[in-house]
Amino acid sequence: MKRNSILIFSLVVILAFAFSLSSYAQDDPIKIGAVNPLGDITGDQSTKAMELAVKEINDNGGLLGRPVELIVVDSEFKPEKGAAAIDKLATVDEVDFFVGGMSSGVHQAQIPSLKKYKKITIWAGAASYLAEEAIGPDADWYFHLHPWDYQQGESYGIGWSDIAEAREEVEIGKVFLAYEEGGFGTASFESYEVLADQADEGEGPYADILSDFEGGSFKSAALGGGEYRALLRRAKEFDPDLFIWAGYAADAIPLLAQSREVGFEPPLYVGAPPGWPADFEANPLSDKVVLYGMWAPALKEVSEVAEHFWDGYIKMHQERPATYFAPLGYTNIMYLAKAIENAGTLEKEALIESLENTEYDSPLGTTLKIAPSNVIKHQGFTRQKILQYQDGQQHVIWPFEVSTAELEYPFSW
Amino acid sequence: MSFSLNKSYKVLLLLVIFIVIIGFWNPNALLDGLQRGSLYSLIALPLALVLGILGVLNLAHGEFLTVGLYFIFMLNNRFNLDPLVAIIPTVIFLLILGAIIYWLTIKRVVKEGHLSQLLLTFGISLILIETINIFWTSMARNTYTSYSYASMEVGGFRFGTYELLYILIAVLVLVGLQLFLKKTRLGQATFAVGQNPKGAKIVGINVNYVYLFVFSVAVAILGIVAGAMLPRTAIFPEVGSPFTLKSFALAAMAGMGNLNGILFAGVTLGIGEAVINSIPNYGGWSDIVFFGVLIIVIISRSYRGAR
Amino acid sequence: MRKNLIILLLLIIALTLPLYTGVYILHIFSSILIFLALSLSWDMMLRTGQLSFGTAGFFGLGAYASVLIVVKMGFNPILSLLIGAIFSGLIAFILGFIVLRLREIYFAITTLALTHVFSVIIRNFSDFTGGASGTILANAIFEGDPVKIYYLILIVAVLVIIISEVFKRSRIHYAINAIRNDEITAKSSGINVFKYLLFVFVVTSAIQGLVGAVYAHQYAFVNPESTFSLNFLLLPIAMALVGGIYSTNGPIIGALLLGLISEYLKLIMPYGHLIVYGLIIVFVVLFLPRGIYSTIHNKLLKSNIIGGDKNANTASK
Amino acid sequence: MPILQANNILRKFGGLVAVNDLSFSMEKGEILGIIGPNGAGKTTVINLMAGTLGVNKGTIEFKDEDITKNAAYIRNRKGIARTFQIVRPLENFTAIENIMVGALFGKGDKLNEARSSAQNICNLLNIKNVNKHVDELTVLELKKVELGRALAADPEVLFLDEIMAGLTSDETWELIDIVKSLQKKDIAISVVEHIMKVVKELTDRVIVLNKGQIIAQGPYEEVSENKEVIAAYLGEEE
Repeated sequence: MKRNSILIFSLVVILAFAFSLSSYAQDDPIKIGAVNPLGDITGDQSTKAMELAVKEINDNGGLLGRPVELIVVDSEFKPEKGAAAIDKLATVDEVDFFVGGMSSGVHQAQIPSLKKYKKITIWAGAASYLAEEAIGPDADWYFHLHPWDYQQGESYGIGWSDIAEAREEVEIGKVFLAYEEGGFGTASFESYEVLADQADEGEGPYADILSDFEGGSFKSAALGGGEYRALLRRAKEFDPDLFIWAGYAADAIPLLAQSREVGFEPPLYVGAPPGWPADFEANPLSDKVVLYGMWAPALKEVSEVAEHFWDGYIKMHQERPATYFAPLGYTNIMYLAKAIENAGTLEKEALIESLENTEYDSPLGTTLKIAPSNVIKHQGFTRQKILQYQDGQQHVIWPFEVSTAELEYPFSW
Repeated sequence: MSFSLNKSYKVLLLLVIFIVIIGFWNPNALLDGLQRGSLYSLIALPLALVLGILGVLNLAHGEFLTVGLYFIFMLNNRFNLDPLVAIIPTVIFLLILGAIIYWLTIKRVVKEGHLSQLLLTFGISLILIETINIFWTSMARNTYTSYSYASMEVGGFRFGTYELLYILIAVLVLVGLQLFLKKTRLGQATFAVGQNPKGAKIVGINVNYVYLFVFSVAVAILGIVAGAMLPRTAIFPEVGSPFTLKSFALAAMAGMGNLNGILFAGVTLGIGEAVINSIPNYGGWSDIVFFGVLIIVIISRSYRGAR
Repeated sequence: MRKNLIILLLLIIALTLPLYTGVYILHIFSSILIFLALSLSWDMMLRTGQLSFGTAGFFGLGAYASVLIVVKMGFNPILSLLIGAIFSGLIAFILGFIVLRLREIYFAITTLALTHVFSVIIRNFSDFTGGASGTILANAIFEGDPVKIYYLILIVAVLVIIISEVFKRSRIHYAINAIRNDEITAKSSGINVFKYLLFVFVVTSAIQGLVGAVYAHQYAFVNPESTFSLNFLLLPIAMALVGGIYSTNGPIIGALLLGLISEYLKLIMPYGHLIVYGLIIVFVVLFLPRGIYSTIHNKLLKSNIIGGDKNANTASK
Repeated sequence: MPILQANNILRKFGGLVAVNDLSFSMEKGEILGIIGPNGAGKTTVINLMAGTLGVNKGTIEFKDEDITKNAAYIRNRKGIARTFQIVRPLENFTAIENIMVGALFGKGDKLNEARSSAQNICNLLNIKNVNKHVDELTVLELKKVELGRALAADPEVLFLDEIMAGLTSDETWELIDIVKSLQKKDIAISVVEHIMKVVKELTDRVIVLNKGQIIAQGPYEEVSENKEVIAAYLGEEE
């Protein structure tokens, strides 16, 4: 008897839950749905930057006379949660646009859902070429901001070519890539292999500068690894002109420390993790380390938008933007807002056309323009930047238009 | 329960042969492996102690290490205390934390099966990780100490010196634990409880007190590990998590309650990993060595046991 | 009879859910049913006394097998789900001869180690498996139609529930329960311990493979990090333990409860919801050590004096 | 013709020889007593015959078939059942379910058949609380359940390991009567006992073990006079 009542009770709870979420919908504000991993610094700061952008827009009277509302759902870095978040935003909150994004794995799980709704989607993160293939060439509603993995490799080739041309003493020649054995690192390695093959045939961005390429994998400290010495000895034997590692923030210091321990001192020591440790620049080991990224705080000295963003973010959140996902999140919203203003409507076709034509001068120091990439029609940024830690500060070395310092060369302990 | 003397010599002999061969073939791999393996053992020892005496498999083991690392990081960051010096307050802090957590939670599940303990400690680990994440965010953090990157060169063979400390501490902790278990009254009581809790109760040992003590000490040992590790590692909320599994693996490989075996197991696996790591383009397989050796040891022991 | 009525009612609700809920709720329930099936399969193995930590491993194997067979050999996706199940079952069958000699913590750690071995092998055979980046399907199953996917997952979950009940009501129940209690008694009573362990290991692994295959086809991709994630081990275990082990109802209740709570918490508190989730788990262990289902069940039986005796016996089955 | 026969069986534990070159046989309808001082190897003999342990040397024949390599569960299905010195009930089951396990797997009953055969055995053994959980049962009831599970397999050979230990005098007599009634069903029964009164009352023949070897055999009255037996027991037995 009573056992049944428990079952009935649990039924009621389930149904109540189900109904509570599927009811209301207000039409008034323009709704932007964001999916980010809030437990992670990247998703956290990207979200906060989006909030800043929304606040600025609303303080200026909103868009098309309507206020803008940002609705955020945590992806928890779990594919099924990230995908369910899209469904919630689409059907419960009835958002007009999707933004956000971080991990490629989560994004791949979201793609079937995104394709279901075909709402205009402006995605900030996820760099894996597999995500691009999964989206496919027909999704005209899909805009992707972050450079794809292969584009990143390309842009560094261009950057180093420029630098080598400007600075006689800088030699690229032999490159060694240490990459973490997971999806992120492996994708880097694969794209470098392609570029190196092209260079062998005298083609591609590395054609004139790369002579020899080798790589080796390690287990990232973020996943319980953190032992790099064998790999570093191999790198030392190879004696590269440019050493680059693709891992996570947790690898930065131990890698440097162990390099120093094994006496490995390449003329260019480059790191390409998605984020760096807190206060990395304060660590004496960081001096003259080159890094790849989209943004550096120092950009505020050469770009007004960057300065505006920097001040606004600190004022609103009482903390400093620590990863490039913060300005990228801001860009994500502002670019969309600008395109809506230009279009003067939310109508899909018109807005897609407007997005295609809108250029946005972003706090990343680069102007955002849409162009086709390998598979999709609407790719935003294609270039990364080459930065360097100098005396406890991150400086932009390349592109020269926004550079804040000269490359210090060669690297030494 | 533990290796007989006879077997222990055999294992030791095999280990020495293994080490000598590796040493000639690839001295770097040997030293990397020894250092790394000592660290694994050092972290596994307290887990094995709790598993052996309380019978509790602590899934939050790695998170206690994380807490220790953050505590030392804080002392270093705020008060500029050298990580190695900060070990002392950290050990005290963890001792108290361990005691509180034992008193509030673990105490109630010691007599339950493995399953409740797994779920409880899983819950605790979740709470610890998320709390750290809220206070410190997911950003990796680190300290700078000039001594932790030092290296030496002997006859053209260059090696890092700092991690030799791991070997030293591992041996010291192991010897300390053995001496404690054999020579002190409390230690013998602990040993008795580990062997037969009911019997120990009958002869008047306060089992609950022994459990409290062992659990707190096990957590406190992680404070030493944290102090030794911090100069060489970045910290982030999940930094300790992977070590739970590795420690569990070492405890299972050594056999329940066999503390000496943990050092053997840790060093063997550490060297095995280092060897694979040093073969170009096969580094990705080093996990296979760890788990493969583990599986082979467990299964071959089960065959031997069946005879 | 009342019980049958309730089951019927639940089934009707489950079957008609797409009529009155949106895509999001369907998605949440699809995820819950995925974890429910995993949780139940883990519990079925546990009923033999063997604590398996290999759930995520067989889940991942099934996912990979079914995705690769579609991508490389153009198999029908629905059929490939079965391939996922069969492949996981087959691997479990082969490994069973080795690992089922082990008991308790040794079995647990070995199955966990196997999970890692599977994922390392898959990561390193990149030519065939796509390596660390993984492999994508051109399309999600049923073109991503959430209603069809929900029904597919519902069928899988109901199938698993039926298998679990068959286990409870047949001689298998007597065999595995005896094995869990006392293997020597079981052997001396004519039970082929190894055969039953192997049988249950293969069946539960095949279920996990099937569930993994469905999951992979729902989201149209596999990669070692996501597909062999320990979430597919720890969450099902937590669900079974919270609900109550050694039963069909326990894991079902646990999965529904934890699944809904975690999703609801996330919506009401974006930051720190996992702390509350952890607190709930700790609370359940400390105050409802037998899991929610058994605790409430037993309390009710004690207050319900008439016929309590008989029910108590069936309850513990 | 003996129904069960052990030929020169040997079993070592590490360096210790528990059963040494032992041969004996059992006949249909016979009750054989196995006695000896503590550590003589009595329980080991049962374990070897029932297949719970394997022999290091020697062979075991059941109805002229070599079963030395057969696992315990196969031997049980063929017709060799046993009880344990310290009862090993299946704790998650009720009394009748414990007995059903024997019928299901030892005899190969279907589920409903097993329930009725288990009920019959409960009647035979006079077990009243068939639906109680084993943790609610008395010592005597537990012993009966243990015996019932063995009987449910419909055995031709039955080993009873100190089944009377820990019972009151009345209870002992109740069990003795039950065992005697089993003898009439042509089951070959072997009892390991410490209580000599029981051995005397129950057995047709005894073998006396010491240090894993037979030092005497024959009817109880005869053996109890044997000097070697008395020497082995000296200071051991009442």
